[in-house]
Amino acid sequence: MSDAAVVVEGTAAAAAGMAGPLARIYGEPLAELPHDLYIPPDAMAVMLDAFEGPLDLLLYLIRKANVNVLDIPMAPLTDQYLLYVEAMRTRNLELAADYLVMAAMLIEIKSRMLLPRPKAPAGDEGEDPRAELVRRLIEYEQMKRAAHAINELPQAERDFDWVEVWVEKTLRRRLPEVSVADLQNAWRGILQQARLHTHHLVQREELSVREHMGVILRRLRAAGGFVDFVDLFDASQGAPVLVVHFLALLELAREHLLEMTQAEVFAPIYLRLVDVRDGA
Amino acid sequence: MVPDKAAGPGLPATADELKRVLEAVLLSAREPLSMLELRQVFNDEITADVLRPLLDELRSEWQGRPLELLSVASGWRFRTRAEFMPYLERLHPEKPPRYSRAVLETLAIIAYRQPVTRGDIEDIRGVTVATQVIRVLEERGWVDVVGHRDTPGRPALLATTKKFLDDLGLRSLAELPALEQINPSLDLSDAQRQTPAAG
Amino acid sequence: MVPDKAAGPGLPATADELKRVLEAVLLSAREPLSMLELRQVFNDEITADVLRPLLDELRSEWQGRPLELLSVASGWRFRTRAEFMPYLERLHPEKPPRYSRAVLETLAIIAYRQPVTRGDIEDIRGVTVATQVIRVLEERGWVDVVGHRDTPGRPALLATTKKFLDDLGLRSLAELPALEQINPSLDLSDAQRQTPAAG
Repeated sequence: MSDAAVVVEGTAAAAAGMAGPLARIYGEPLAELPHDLYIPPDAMAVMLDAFEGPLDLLLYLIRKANVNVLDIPMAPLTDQYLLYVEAMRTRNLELAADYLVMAAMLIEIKSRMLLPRPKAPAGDEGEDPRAELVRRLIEYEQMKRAAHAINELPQAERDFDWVEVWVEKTLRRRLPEVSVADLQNAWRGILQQARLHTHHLVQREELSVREHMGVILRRLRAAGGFVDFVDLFDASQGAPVLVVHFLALLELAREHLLEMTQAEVFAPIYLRLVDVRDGA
Repeated sequence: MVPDKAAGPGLPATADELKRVLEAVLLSAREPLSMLELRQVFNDEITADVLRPLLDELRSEWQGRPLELLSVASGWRFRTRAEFMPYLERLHPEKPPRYSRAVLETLAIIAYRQPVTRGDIEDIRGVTVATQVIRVLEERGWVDVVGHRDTPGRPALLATTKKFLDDLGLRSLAELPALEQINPSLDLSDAQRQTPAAG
Repeated sequence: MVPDKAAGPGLPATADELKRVLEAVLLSAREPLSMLELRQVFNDEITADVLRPLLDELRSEWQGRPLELLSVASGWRFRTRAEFMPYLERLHPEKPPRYSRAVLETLAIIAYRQPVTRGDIEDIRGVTVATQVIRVLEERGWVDVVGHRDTPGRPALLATTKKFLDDLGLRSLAELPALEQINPSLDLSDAQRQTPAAG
């Protein structure tokens, strides 16, 4: 801590409408309040609303007087602070307990400053009674500035909007998905309902035939319901396919879904859709 | 162009600046913006006659890009193009819709017993089959009419299509799982070889 | 190979197509999208190493345009540039939240000293902290209770949320403005400039 006298300059005097005298305050008690710490009572009510609490008020008084936080002149500061608190009381402002607690703390520090400081053993200076107050003032000021810095950052809704372009869900109609297992389950459901699950049979072969039945019917329809038997078979598909295809043909005939006609032996065999026969 | 925060911005000086403001406003709006609201953005100092061609230009600028600028009943708005929906859906997977039991059972019967008439399906299910049920399957392209049975009324014969196989990832009907036989009398192919299942 | 229906579309073939999908998804997302979610858009078949440079390219492409692609705590998201806010505000009848000094100082203490109890905040500020002040921050989703200190009364420990970082355009707390070293004898004009407006 510096032993040099602190010069309190009246830089803020203009705001208070006062001439700014220089005041030597360190080391000797002040006879009267420095003018630069003085705020006209009319302005006080407005100002007190602007303070966030005793630390904020103290910081204001200190900064206004341009004194070193590390070497606060306790007597004038305390006097000024008490003047505010007293003014608040007389104006029936609701006096926050926080301000009173701080007043007590300031008075205590001020009185300890008057006592000789106990020497620390290692030759260090003894603990300054103001140390805790200074620590709190510095920490508070740091947070005050951090709050200001945070407030300066671009903030959603205040300084920018998030972009969220409209998505029209109905643009893509989602169709139900069906799996093979769904079909199997559906079939089981039918069975259960019919209570007909008497025996279990594998029907792979039959399904192939049924698939080819559909293929043949489609071919016939595409050809206008009338097709030459040999045109129905594609030898390149291999014997198993040809056999299934032929079985499908017989099955269709058996189910009267098509007719096979042959004018005479060895003449071409024609297949005809029965439902086209009548010109449907 | 850094407008004064307190006084509000002046008007953009050029048509391009106007367009950029329109773009910013439309991209961040949660609702379609009417011409009235768009004019409000410029303190009603720009007329609709000036803004309209700019909106058209903006729409052209976005051609071929992931969004499209639309003029809908309540105003103008950007919309994500349909082709990107599948990607978006992966972020918010929704339960896929399901077909009703009636549709699934009808489809199963057509798949396993084709070609069948609606009457066949009703016989097997034991209930009337609503026209709507078959229409759903036809519209999906999974089922079509392959002929008519030569019985009174000449009912349509239904079968599954190639699309049905494709959509279910099957190469042929033979890949459908074997199933339990239902009833010999309903089996239209009792001439077929039938092998009892091992288990 | 039969395409699996449930899997949706295949992967975009080119880097440019990938970028267009990223753009579409980011423009229409309701929240910032994390790298995990962005990968999910491509069925986890594109690595973060591929996507990251594409995101950077996308950000460059939007330079000088009304939106900017931002990387925040929860991921990537487009936002409007600050210069357009005055225009956007004309459409929002409701005023954006502006916080009082009490709220801002409380927020700063929670942000820089977290996790803290209400008592810690009161110690630093030297005044009682109104419940309302903390509620404002909680309702904005910027602050929440992350635990309780094991002292009498088990006071709640407050910390800032991901949304706080997102809304301030930050990726982590490390990106908060550095705490100022307090010069013990700053002059008055400086001190006044640093005082946030009371509100």
